[in-house]
Amino acid sequence: MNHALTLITFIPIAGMVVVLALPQAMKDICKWIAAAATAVQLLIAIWLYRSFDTATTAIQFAEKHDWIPSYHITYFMGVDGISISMVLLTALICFISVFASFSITRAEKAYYALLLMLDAGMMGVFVSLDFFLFYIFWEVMLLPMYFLIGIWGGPRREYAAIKFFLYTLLGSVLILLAMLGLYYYGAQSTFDMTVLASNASHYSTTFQRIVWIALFIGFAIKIPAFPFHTWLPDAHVEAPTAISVILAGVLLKMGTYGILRVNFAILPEATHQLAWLFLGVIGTINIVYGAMCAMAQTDYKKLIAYSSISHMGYVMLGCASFTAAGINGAVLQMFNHGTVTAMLFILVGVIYDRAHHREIAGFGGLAQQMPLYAGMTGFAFFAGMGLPGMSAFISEVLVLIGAWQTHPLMTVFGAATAILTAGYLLWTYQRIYLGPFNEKYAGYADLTFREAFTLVPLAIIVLILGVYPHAVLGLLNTSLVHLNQIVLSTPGPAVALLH
Amino acid sequence: MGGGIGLNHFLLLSLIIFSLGMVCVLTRRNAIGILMGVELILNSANINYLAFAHYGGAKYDGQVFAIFVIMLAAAEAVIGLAVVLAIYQNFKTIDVDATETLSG
Amino acid sequence: MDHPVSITVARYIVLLPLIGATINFLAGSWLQKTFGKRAISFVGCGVVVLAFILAVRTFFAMLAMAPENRFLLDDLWRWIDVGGLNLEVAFWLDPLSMVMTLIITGIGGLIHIYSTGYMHDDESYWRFFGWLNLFTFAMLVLVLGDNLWLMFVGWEGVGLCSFALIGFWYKVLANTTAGNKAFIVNRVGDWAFVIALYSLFMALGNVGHPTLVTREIAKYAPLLAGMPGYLGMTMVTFVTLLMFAGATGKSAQIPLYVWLPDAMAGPTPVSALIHAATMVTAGIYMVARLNFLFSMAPATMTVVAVVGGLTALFAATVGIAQNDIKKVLAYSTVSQLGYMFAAVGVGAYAAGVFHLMTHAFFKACLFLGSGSVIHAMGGEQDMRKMGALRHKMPITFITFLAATLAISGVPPFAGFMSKDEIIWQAFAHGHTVVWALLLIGAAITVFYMFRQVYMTFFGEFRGTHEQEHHLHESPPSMAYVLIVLGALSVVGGLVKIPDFIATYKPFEEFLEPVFASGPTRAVMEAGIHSHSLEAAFGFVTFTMVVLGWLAADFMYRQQTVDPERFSQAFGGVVYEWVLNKYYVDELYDFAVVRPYQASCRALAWIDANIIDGIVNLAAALTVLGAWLSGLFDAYIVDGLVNAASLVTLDVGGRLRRLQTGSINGYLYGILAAVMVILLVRAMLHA
Amino acid sequence: MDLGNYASLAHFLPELLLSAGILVLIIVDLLVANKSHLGDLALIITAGALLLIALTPVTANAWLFHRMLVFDGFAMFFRALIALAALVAVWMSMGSEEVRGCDQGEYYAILLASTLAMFLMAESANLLMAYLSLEFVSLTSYILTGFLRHNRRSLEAALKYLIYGGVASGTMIYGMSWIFGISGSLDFTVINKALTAPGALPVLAVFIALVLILAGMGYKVASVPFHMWAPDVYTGAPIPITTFLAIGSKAAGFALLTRFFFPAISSLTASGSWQALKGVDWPQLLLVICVITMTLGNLAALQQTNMKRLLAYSSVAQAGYALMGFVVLSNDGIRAMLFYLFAYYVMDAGAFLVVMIVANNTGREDIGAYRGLAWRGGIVPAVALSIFLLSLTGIPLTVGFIGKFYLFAAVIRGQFYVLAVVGVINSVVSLYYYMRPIKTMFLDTPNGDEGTLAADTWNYGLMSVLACATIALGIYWAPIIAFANRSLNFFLGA
Repeated sequence: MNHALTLITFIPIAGMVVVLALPQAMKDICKWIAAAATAVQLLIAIWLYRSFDTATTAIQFAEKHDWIPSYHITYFMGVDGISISMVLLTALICFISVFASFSITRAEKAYYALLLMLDAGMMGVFVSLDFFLFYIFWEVMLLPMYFLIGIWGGPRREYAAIKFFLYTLLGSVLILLAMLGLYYYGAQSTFDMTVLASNASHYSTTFQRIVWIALFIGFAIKIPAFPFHTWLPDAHVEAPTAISVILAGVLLKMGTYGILRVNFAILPEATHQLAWLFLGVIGTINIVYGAMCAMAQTDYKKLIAYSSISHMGYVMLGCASFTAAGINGAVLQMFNHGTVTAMLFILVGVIYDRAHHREIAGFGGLAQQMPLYAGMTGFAFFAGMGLPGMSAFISEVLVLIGAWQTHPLMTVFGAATAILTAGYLLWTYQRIYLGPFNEKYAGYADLTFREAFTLVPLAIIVLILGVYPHAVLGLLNTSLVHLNQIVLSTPGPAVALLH
Repeated sequence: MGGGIGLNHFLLLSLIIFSLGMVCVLTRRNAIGILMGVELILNSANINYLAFAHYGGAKYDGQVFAIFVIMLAAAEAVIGLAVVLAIYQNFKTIDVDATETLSG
Repeated sequence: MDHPVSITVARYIVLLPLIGATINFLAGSWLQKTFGKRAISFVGCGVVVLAFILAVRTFFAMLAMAPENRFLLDDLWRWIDVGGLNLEVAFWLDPLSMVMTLIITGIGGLIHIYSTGYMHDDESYWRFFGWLNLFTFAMLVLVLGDNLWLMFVGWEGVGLCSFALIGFWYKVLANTTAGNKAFIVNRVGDWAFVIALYSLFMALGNVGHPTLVTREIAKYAPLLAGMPGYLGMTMVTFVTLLMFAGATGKSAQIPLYVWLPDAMAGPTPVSALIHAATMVTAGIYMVARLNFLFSMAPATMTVVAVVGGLTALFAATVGIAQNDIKKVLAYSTVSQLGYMFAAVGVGAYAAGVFHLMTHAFFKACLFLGSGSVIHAMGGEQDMRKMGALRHKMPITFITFLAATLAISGVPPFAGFMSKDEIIWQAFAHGHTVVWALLLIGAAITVFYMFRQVYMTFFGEFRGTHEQEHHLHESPPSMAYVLIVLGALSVVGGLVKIPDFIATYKPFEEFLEPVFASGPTRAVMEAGIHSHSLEAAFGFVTFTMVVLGWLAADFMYRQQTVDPERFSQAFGGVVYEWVLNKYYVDELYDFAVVRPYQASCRALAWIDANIIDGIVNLAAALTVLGAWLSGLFDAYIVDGLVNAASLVTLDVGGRLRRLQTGSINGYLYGILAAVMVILLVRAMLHA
Repeated sequence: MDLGNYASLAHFLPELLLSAGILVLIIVDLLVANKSHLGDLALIITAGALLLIALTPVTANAWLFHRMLVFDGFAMFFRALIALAALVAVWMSMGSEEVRGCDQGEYYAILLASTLAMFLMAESANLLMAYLSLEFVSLTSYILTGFLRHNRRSLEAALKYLIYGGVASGTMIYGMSWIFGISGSLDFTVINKALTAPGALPVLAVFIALVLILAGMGYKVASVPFHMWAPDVYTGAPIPITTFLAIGSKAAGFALLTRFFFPAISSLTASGSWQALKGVDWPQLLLVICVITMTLGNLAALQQTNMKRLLAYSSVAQAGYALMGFVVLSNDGIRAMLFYLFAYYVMDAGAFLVVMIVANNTGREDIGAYRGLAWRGGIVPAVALSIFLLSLTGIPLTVGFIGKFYLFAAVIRGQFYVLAVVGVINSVVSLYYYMRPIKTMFLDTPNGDEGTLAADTWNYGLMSVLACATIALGIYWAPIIAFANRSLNFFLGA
């Protein structure tokens, strides 16, 4: 099965074609087709996971074909420890999000077609090792996102959609220029990331820094890193539930993935010199800033959105630590945040579907009416707080334990945010689920089977990775340690680190 | 060239005519007037060609060019007048600024 | 200690409660509906009792071993293995954790049984037992975890359960607020604690042994001696100080004790189990567990001792003025924890753990007693509405009295054995100040405890008629538990007699191997060893106890002295302060909570209006540019035309147009462009 | 080799076919009563020309008609491109409601004449020929623009176009006269020799001459500041003609511009980059024009509400992008420009076609006519238009992206970093107005007064072809780039 990656990337496209081919009369089954496509994708992902060799840093399941030889553009796919976990996450989240979409009733065909296209785009980004291919997938994904937010979104959907599109396009054009720079001024003209990485030393320091920053901005917008984060709350608030799930669950990870895949691997020297500022400091700002903004939100979903910003900060901080623990923690955090935040957004969607508003102040005592829902939310909230025994705990601890060795001060803030996080999550929980029951919501149904079906698998994963993180760490460790070594082998920053 | 007439005099003349043509084109409100301005410009060019052809060592290129210019000028005028006529038939004016339904 | 005996029993002890919790959470409501609350009680209590039985068997097995071999390890699976951080999910059973396990499962089991009676009328009975089981599990993980991260799992796990059980009656907002407070304040402590772990891990890494496994830390800790840390302290001092800071959160010491009194919002069995007997002692356990580390940091030790002593006295004083029967016990708990910290602080680890155990006995007894009182009073907690209950509920009275005597340190009750030891050790190790604090504290303790006894059980009944009519002795499930605990409060201390009476200290000897590290030995050996002196100080302590009792007796039993006279002293100001717990909560609210919330709101505003504004500004600028380019065409280009065409035409609305229709306009445009180009060119070459 | 008149004819077949076709059209127009099939005839002729071009071997480069025209790869490229443009224009004309009312015979005859003229423009190797062909194109364009004889907008557009063009070409030949005077010849190669020859060059005179010439050629490619006719003419002319002007005329303009500014007055160095005349810094001038063109075009487009006008401004901006390939003075750049012109042909033709379809059905060209198009039976044109607009923006998986990709590649390689940044910023800005119609079609819900769309196989067929091409060439474009590469040879032989 040496076309596994092509398959896993284009299965959704196949699904999309089928969905589009369906006559309008049979539009009810397109959700099932989408489900089937993502299910197959998930199965392949699991197969990849099982047959992935964790001992080597080499590219696995590689596929390479000429595409545009005159310009050294190839169709090059492959995974290593960094991407395999993301492939798994993408497949999982997309599968879940299809079921989270069942409440969509308007223009289903278009919806599921776009959803599958989005799926393919994201998967493609994680498996492609040719920079050009990577860029194509990177951009292709913007379009379905635009429509999914713009057509099925909330009242201010048009604003949110175009904001997302413009913002991310601005980022990606910078990536495009950086890519061309790497192509022309490298040791050899190529888009093959592995080759580019092996020729890293060829670039001059100044060049590296300029390109690094261009790339960073491009990726930072996706993360989203302060101060490029303002598109996220809008996008989340307007997007339909399933799209928020994908957005927070997978899309944000592409930013940090890109930083590891491109900035770290191809420009190690610049990384070594700039990371403390761009990843460390900004990451720390993300952590604290996100948490504090979340505290002040009155919209349930916006609050969760800001918590995402805060949690992604840990990923950046972990990357900046240049320690095995920190960088492993960072990628693990990418995975864990994916699952946890997916739960959170699904849970927000549950109540929004019933109450059609998200004003935290408007709720109260829901636990009496919807105990199961309240319980599940409690679980997700504590997972979000990084409660020991749950997945996020491991990753945050690894990030901080690693970061402490290089950036103690930042770590102090990062660790302190655990308090703030507990603060806003518990307060929110209290205001929505506890206290006297708001009779307005009498008669609301508890979690439906479908909703439970979307949540329970994620919950189980959260628990398993809490007690057996090795399930994912095992994949990452080899590749990440290797990458970290490469970066550390370059001359470090001239600036004194913030000790 | 001593006191006699030389290339530069022709060039100067053509420059003057060119400028006159430009001015005419820019100030006239009337389509015919503007077309006349264009004619001036073309002829200033013609003077150049002839002068260069005469003083430069080149063959008859310049003269040929000039003849073609004259011819094309006529063709252009024809079309121009046709259009002007059509406009006049339609809206009874040839003041170009009056013909302003465009630019939305 | 380097070659622990491998066992498998620990996992069962730990997992049994987890199984109980799982059953209760997943199937609890169904079980309760179909088989009634019995099923829940059966599962809930069964697992803990079973765990206790296993623990006891293990205990005797351990006794059978040679003291130096009493280190058992139950290794389950590799947990984390990244960047030198190799952690197992493994349980470490040594004398110290053995003692804790016995307390947790034993006292815990009793309280579970008690709860079957106390919570009998609650509709979410299953949820209660689910959380109680889960707590037991978490607590066991805390004490048995063989590495500090696993310990931290339990550490926060018990925090979670505490949060959930404090807010168990979540329909009342205040309860949930108390729960949040507990969790968040604990998180503050945890913040310090995790940073301590980070630094410790890094420090050990720097000496070539990156590890957080307790026994390995014990092995390599000496290498850290003299290593510089942060903020001008040595590494060990830094680490231990932060760890203690963590402990102040979990074990309710100054300055983080504020959550514990509020935690009384939870059901009484919870207060007994979590907020008296077990969870709050985690801090002391942690210090004792890491004694080899603390002993290396005299500075930290002093801090621990002083904070302990201060808390002991401070909380006791607050206890005086409380009228809520549980609040008094809460502050007394804080105070008693202070004693324990003082003990470990001065280096008397064994004494600290010993008091931990006895305290578990009598404080559990006291809480459950008060629970039974509240039960009888129909939820009434204000002592001013009680009185003369001793006739109506004799068992409760007797047991409560026994426990009171114990906590007061009346020989030969359990409390005497441990507390007297602590006070003496404080002096013996030269911490005179601490000694003084503890001594006064002891007197006050007696006072507020007897005040409570008298207000509750003596005098005449001050409640309403239906309350009086409703008064009754608690059901057997509760009564028996009280009896057992009462008995323990009486005899529980006999495992260590003060040296000046007899050298009989099996408890201390049992713990000996845990405190075997060089520095610890040194710290423990230090100080005076004079039985006569100890006896003398014992007498001093006892007189203080008697004084405290007399004061209470005069004021609240004989009522020959009116407490008002004291409360009105200094114009009642002092009383006001004490009554309002020195306004510490208000201070925190004013100094921390409000500013934080305000700054959050400010930040959110900035984010929505300024940061996002910048983005929109960029967009706005683009549009402005478009508009300007419009102006260029409309005014510059077209403007000239109009200047020329004023004579002939109305200039009309053409100014507004982006793209004028004027031909001349275009031509002017070209001309202008050409001119500009030529000018630029000229400049370039000038 | 330097062919005489008869020998030249062998390389002149497409043009001959067109000329014959024009005559045939006129004659048939006179003879037959039913004019409805003249369109088919024109289509056949254009297709034939295209076929001939395809069949012509590009092996032998040659001077035709005593060095009046040149036959080389570069000319071939534009012949093909222009023929394709003509094909689309004819096809659209046959499906256009506007054109149906006109005199078919004349219309198609002039359309083909215009095509022929554009061929000559792309091939001219001589200032005289350049002027003649350019004027030829202009004259035919004027007529076509004003072809809707009773439509006021159309006539006004024609008049403006004509006067503007007259002035522009006048200015141009005045400039040419100076070049002629300085170099003493009209022949590009001779001019080249003369100007690059050692010895003092009247720098300022040459520069002024070039600026004046630029006015004439710049107006054909509609680059700022010679763009101002475009919006009105694009709006006024019948849509097929607008399309033809946008893709054909612009292409021809670029052909002439390139041929004059590169082979004629610059010299190719071994490294594949071009060396401009010493001291005559027209590259900087063009750089400025390029930046202003794309920026102004985009900014102006931001405010448009009429689709034709929006596309007109977008075409100005697109010309700016294409100029990026021009100003880097390298074969890379020219190759990128060629590719981009081709890409632009596909996507812009498509966009105008959809505009025409909507106009046919609703009689409206304002953006309001597109509200909720996707939800009122117009899903196919809506999707197609989205594809074309996204391609114009330069979103991947469209040919437009590849075009931009090559342009930016050339710019980066030429180390024009600022230009590159300006370029990408511009494409981000352009996204905003290209997305507006898309937004209107999908995100807005119809009011109900917009009317519905009836599918007609003729237009939908072409639309689908173009849409598919846009995507397909965005995924696999090797043939096109290969073609552009092959076309990258200018015949400079003696």
